[in-house]
Amino acid sequence: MSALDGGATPQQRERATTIFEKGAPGRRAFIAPELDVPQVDGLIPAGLRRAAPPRLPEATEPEIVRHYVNLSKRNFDLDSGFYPLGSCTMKHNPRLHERVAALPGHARLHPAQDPRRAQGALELMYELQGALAEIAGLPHVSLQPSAGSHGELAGVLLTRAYHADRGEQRTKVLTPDSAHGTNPATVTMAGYEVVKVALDAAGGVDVDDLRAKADESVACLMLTNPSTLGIFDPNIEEIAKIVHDVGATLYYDGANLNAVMGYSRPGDMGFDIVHFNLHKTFTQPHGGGGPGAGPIAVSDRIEPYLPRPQVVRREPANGGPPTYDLDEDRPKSIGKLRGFQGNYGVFVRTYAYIRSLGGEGLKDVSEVAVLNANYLLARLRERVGEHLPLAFGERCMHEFVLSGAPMKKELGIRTLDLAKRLLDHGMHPPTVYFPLVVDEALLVEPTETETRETLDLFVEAIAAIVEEAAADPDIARNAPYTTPVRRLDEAGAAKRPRVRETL
Amino acid sequence: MSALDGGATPQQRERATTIFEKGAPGRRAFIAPELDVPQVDGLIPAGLRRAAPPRLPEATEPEIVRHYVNLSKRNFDLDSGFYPLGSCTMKHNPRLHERVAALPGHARLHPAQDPRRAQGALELMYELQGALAEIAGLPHVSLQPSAGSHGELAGVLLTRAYHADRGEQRTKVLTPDSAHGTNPATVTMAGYEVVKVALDAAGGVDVDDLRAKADESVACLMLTNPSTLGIFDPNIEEIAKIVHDVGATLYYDGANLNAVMGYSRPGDMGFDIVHFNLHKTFTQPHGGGGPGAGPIAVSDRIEPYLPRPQVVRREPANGGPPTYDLDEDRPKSIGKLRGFQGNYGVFVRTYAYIRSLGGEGLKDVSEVAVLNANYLLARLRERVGEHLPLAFGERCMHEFVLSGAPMKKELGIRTLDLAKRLLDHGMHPPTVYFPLVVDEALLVEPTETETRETLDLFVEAIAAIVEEAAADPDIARNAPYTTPVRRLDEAGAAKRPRVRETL
Amino acid sequence: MSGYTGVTQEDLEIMLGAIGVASIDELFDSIPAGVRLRRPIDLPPGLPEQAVYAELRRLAARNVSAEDEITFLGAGMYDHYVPSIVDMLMSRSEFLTPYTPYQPEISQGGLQVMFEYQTAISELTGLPVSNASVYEGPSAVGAAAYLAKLANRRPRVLVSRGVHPDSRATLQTLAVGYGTTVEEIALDDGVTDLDALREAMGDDVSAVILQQPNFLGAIEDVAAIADAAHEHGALAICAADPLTLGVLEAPGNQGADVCVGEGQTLGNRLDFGGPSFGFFAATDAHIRRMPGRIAGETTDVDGRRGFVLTLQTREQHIRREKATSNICTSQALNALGGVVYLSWLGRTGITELAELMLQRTHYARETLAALDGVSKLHDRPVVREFALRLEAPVDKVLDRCAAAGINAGYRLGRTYDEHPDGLLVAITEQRTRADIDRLADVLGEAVAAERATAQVPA
Amino acid sequence: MSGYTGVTQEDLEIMLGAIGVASIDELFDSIPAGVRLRRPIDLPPGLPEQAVYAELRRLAARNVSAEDEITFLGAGMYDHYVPSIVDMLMSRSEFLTPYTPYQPEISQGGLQVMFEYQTAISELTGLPVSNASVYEGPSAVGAAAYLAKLANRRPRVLVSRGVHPDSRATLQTLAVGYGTTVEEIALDDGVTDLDALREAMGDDVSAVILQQPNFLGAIEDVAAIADAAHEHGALAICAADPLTLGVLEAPGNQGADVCVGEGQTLGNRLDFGGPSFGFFAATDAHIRRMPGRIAGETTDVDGRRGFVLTLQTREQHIRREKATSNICTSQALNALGGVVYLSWLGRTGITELAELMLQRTHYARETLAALDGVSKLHDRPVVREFALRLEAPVDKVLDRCAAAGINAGYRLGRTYDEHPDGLLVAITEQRTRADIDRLADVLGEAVAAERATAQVPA
Ligand SMILES: Cc1ncc(COP(=O)(O)O)c(C=O)c1O
Ligand SMILES: Cc1ncc(COP(=O)(O)O)c(C=O)c1O
Repeated sequence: MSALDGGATPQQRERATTIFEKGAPGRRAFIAPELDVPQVDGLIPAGLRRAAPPRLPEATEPEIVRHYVNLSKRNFDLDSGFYPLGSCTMKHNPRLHERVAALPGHARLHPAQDPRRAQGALELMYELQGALAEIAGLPHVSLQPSAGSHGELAGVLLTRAYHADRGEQRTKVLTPDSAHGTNPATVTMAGYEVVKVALDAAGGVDVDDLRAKADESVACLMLTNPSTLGIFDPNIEEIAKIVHDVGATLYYDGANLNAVMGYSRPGDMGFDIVHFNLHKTFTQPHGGGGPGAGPIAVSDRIEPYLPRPQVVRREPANGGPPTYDLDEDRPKSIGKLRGFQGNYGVFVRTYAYIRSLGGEGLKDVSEVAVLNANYLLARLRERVGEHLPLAFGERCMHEFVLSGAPMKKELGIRTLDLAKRLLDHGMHPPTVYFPLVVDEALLVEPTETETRETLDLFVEAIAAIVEEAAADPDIARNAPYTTPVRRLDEAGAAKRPRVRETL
Repeated sequence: MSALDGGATPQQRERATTIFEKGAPGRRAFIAPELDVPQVDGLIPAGLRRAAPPRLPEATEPEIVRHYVNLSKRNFDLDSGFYPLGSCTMKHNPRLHERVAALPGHARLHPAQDPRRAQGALELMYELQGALAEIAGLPHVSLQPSAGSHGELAGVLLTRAYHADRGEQRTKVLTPDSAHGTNPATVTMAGYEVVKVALDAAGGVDVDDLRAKADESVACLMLTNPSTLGIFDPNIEEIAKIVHDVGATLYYDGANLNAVMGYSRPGDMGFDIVHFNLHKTFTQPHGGGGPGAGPIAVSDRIEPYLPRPQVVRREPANGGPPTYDLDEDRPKSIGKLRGFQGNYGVFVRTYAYIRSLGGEGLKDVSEVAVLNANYLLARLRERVGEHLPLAFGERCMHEFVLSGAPMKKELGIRTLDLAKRLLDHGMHPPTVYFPLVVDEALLVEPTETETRETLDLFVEAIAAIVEEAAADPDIARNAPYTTPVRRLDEAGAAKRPRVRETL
Repeated sequence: MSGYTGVTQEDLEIMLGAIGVASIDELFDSIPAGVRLRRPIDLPPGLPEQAVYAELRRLAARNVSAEDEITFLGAGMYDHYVPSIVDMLMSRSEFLTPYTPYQPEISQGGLQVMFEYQTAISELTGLPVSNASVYEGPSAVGAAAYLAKLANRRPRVLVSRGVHPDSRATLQTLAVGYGTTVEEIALDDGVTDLDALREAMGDDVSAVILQQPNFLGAIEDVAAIADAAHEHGALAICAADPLTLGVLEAPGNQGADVCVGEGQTLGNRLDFGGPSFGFFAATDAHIRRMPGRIAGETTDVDGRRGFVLTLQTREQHIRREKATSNICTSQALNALGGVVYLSWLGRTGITELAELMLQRTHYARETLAALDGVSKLHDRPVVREFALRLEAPVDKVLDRCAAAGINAGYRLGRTYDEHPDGLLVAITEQRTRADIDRLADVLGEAVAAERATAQVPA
Repeated sequence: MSGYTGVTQEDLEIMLGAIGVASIDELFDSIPAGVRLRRPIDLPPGLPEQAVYAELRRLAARNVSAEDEITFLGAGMYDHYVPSIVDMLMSRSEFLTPYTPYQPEISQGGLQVMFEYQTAISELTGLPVSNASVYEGPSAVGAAAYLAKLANRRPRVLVSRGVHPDSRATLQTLAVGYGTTVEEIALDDGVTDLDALREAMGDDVSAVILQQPNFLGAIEDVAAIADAAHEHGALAICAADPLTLGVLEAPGNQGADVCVGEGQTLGNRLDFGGPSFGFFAATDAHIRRMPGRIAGETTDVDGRRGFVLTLQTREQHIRREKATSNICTSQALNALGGVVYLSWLGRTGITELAELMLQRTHYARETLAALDGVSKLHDRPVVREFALRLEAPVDKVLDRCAAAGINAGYRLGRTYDEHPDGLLVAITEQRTRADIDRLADVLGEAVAAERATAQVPA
């Protein structure tokens, strides 16, 4: 006899109870400021006044704190261990960024403050626009979009406005099979038809297929480069030419920018529109699913359509210091994508990161990201290459895709099982079953902030699981064992959705 | 087969490695500011210059963060669960206090700043002195001591100065058997002889024994009231009289002040000197062993000897707003107990707490602390009273002492075993083997910030352990099982001390 | 090597050796020569942490924040007090740093937070289904109209002119994409003109969108508008300020099919506009059309209660071009702040807070409208914000107030051409009666001074 | 019921019922009538969180902090940059809220931090044994002399006048208690007068205490002083600024038996003087005489590495009146800040940082001493702080500098009667050359202005 309840870990023994089940009627944390004006009744007409209060929790501050602190302990996080979630760029989140973002001059600045009294914020945004333009190799930037997918939507709407302005009504947007789901979903929301472009044997865009599909009905090609396979498309120049020759725009999904900073710029590759994921490349913490920000950089021909307002810098006639302003007067603009000026708090963090690293530091980021990925790949191929082969090619950029198909066939465990078993090793699994073009895919992105020792530990863990599966596949098939809960019934959850607590 | 390694929990599987074992030569987190002045060699004479650098860790920021975040997870804490550690007043730590203490106007204020430019800090200290004086019922306060024991030392040195000023050379200080270890230790450091006073059958001071020992050689009686047994001494008035009649001072160890706020004040009980534990009653977070602060309040006759500087308030002649200053000109002062003005950051938190609660709120604190303790006591007596009887009396103040002696005798498990088994229930055990006057003592202090539900869970856990021990005492004897490490070899550690990492 | 990367010389040799290349550069060989960057990135050199801190402090000091003045600015975001426990919990590594919970077994914390958040939003809005957050308020309006489009494929949406100008602009931008025409319904003395709405209604209307309280601070009759929509089979979409729902009837109880809004008021900072979060709630009928993540309750193989992302077949990563939305990363951390804030406020507290705003808003409105040269822009009941009309140039009056340390509010002329003389004044629990009285003094003086100036012949 | 307590009416009834009393008041029956407080506590009523925040902001705004001026104040505490990871780790609940680790099985985090901290302090000081912290610097000096007393029972300690005035004062206060006489050894051109020391030495001297660098900024010859002490069998106690040990030889390597000091410079805030921590290290011979907690390595029943509080038989809770110290609560959290800071600085970084201070200090000293009316108070080598002599009233000069946004330093006359014209100027990595040049301008002008004023006949 050891634990209290068979083999369950201490965490597993606790039944999950929500904050709505805690506390007791009448308990509270909030103490209201006193009513310091005369009380007047009937200010809200009867029918509009709330009849019954929302049944929010009733708990003391200590109860609330303990509840959420204990909940937090049921999360794995980047500060606790390796998180090689492909396509997500789980790099270290410097706490300097949280500190500077919390300065009241940033954190308590009202978005509708008179621009003359928000000069610091506007200067920051202007400088950030410039830095992102330089990194993208494209001259104009809008910081407004709230995430990558929002940047994509901005990009496709810009494409639409660009064509419309030229009197053209195009109907299709091309994406390769390896594209992230947000690409095709965006295309639909922007009112275009998605047309898939095939991949060639090396995992790049099939140039012949592209040529066949590229015609005057095509508005845009959306591409990630390096792709979600971790491969830099060697034909990028030709691809750009084909797309531009039919008058379409070339859109760069910047989720993988971490691979190429200082080596190549989307603008130089021929892209017209780029989005950045500030929560990936520029280390805005992911927050368990946001916030992020998805600024876009565009070429001259797209510039007139950028969302409003734009942050502009004005040099006063008398030669004094420059001033910054919000320019709403953009007649060809697609308009607004959201309220106010964007996720400024994220811009503060990104700006701090870029100032910390400088140009050289950003290049170091990509160098080490690619070095780490290739080292991890080499070590894995050496140890488990037979069961988990690289899907395409020989090397990779900042991430790589292994196929679990041989493992499934030979050892009887799926990529999912491998991932679940990794949880027992205290590591976050790589992205699984994406990209779709690889059977039993395992997309691994170590990022530059991990040390060689950590990569080696990951290799050992994967090797141990593969070895263990050879002896007894059921171990992985039933994993995990040590997590707060074990495998969950997702199908059941979707069938009879319970999406809120019953009170 | 479930976990990776038998029944070990995931945390137990990790070997503890120190930060000195992490990283690699050449790694770093710190980036030095550039040298912006001309480099001059030989500024330090050869023999005085360090020959070999200290072998500090060499690790990146992500490595350091991950190391300490993971270490933190090997700690139990107040935000995670019940912590009824008697005599320690483990009450909720409001994060408002951390927020206000971090305001740069407080946190980056230099202690040697000209008092004219530290008016906010001095006003706060002055107001806090006043509030503590009101709570203690003694007119004069020095905030300087750094913790309870430091306050005790201040108090005994004040006693010495007081007697010396009257030309008396007293040699003894009385303390009851139930006193905290810091009391006698302080007495020795302050150059007095410790004389123990016996307890009476009810756990209070044995008045006859006190009378017998109280003579002109006695400098002081140090007392905690309510005592560490959680009992308010009903004879306190008589005790005070006996002590004062022989010209000695009466010292109040304020560790248990949480029991009586709004009900009784040490000054009104006849005490001359009181220390506060701001990290107990006033919720400065304990920090795993500090920081704290141990201000003292004293009567008029002790005032001349208070440490310097004192914070004073001056009303300008012209009737303008008052100003605050540091008064170093205190000719009879015992001097200084530490650098500068004390643990100001702790004062900020305490002041915030007192302003949050007000007088009524402080009384509520004591009421609920005492209510919770008595409820917990009643429930425990009902469930396990036979095995874990209350050591003295029928009821308690804010804490109570159970004796594990019957449990040891009847069930074969010691208080220590009970405590260790509680760890498997996810709760911090009460204080054990203190006070010394109770055999197999278990000192339980729930505090006012716990809810009835939590107290009930504790009762269930204790009852479960007792029941389990009746069936199989070895379970508790070998507990804990689910903690990051299990019982540790303390004797071995003391025999061959390894107090630093070997590099 | 920076402070964030740690490849030592020894590491480098071992790693290159394992890979089988001679240099890091070689790993980039696949990048064609023609698209290579042949110069360093042109950005200032990197800085030590203390210098970056100093730079960001310099910039912060060039802003006048709500810490520096007494502000009555609102217009969609409000200077509420953010309780310390919100900051503390949002900054815990375990909440701050993980990705979207793709591995539920090690993400129960975040998933349960979503579930609790959904419950709280559902309670507030009076609608049974909430997602786990969208970007923010205005884009949530655009997303709601897209849901309506998916629901009924009709080509028109009608939007009240009382809806936030940014929401209307965003709706317009997005609607161009998904091919919906947006038409505006005018206001009548501060609230949506019901007659105009009924006039414009038809069976081709996909949805009617209103805001509660509306941009001019007025309380809308949600039920009447919802009825008008439903009569023609259109959806009623209500954008709401969640804090006001402490005293205003829940939109869901008044017939709204969808309720969305800006979550900033729920424990999120101003942050010059973001990040905050948008909430999105709807009736059961729309559960499979919702955008974004939804957490659902389930059990694990041992029967333990647990939570997962559910109904994922709506989402882009599964359904791709057939998804109900393209949203991926949303605002999980900010929504955590929201539910912690709502727990802190609690069942009684939210009413107390809203009631306090209501009373102070009434006091402020009456006090200011009594000033010479100041009058109410409309007479409708208000909760936390109200519109005034000034008999003096609003921008100049605002400048005068700013010089006295008061931000008197939002100049309505910025977004409402028909109200060049309008001023929108917002109240929170942080603006005391003393603050309001001070505003009255300063505003009264400023208006008087401007009127005096105007009377001087040019 | 406050926001921190939660006894509902139902709770109260159940609880009183279980106890068997009719009211809470009854629980206080044991308090005799004569000592009861018969009126409410006379304090202002409680306030909501936002109001308490506002009040503490008001007070903060009445202080001129290092965030508000360019400060060259030092004199024992220094305006170093506190890296963000220190704050982040110190504010984690798991480090912030536990008590002293009495239950090692659930306190391995804190215990290992102590062990690592001890290792770092041991490395810095060159002494094998460190405790887990004492209160702060000056009281650590007093504690060190007590250790010497326990070691050799001799009645006298000699303390250099270069030791911090607060340390000397604290030593004096405490020594009265444990019965040691304290004698001061004068300085000679800025450093401890070795001849005077040798003169004062005798076999009744328990310890010699010096500070490195000393209060006037000068580097002491620790080895020579230690030799003088050891010649008579006395202990050599060195108080040191730990950051300077990046370039100065470790006291332990120069013969110090005990090295103590103020830890604030290691990642702790100024906090108007505390809380920070004191460090305390010694030779092996003294391990069982150390004050305070010491973490030691051991193993658990399964053979796993673990840590415990060790050598507890030194301590008050075990040995009571025979303890080597009365200290109980010390400064664990601040010491955590210290070891995180030292890990962040790292092996190379500490030297780089100290070297930067050394160079800038030299530059500042030469620049300022070249001003009219300003000269060096001594010529000794310095590391991070130096003393000047002004030919103008120091307090007035400081006021003029303050008006220009510069805190020029510490007026030596506050604690050294013999230096009424002295100014102590401190440098950290946060004071750039530009700051120093600005100080030179402002100080030069201030001195000139004061001299001009003085020349005007009264
Ligand atoms: C390749 C790729 N594109 C686009 C996205 C969408 O970005 P976001 O989540 O910021 O909307 C992602 C994010 O996972 C991605 O990996
Ligand atoms: C009764 C009592 N007295 C004195 C002390 C000493 O206080 P400190 O730890 O603050 O020095 C304690 C702390 O545990 C205590 O419980």
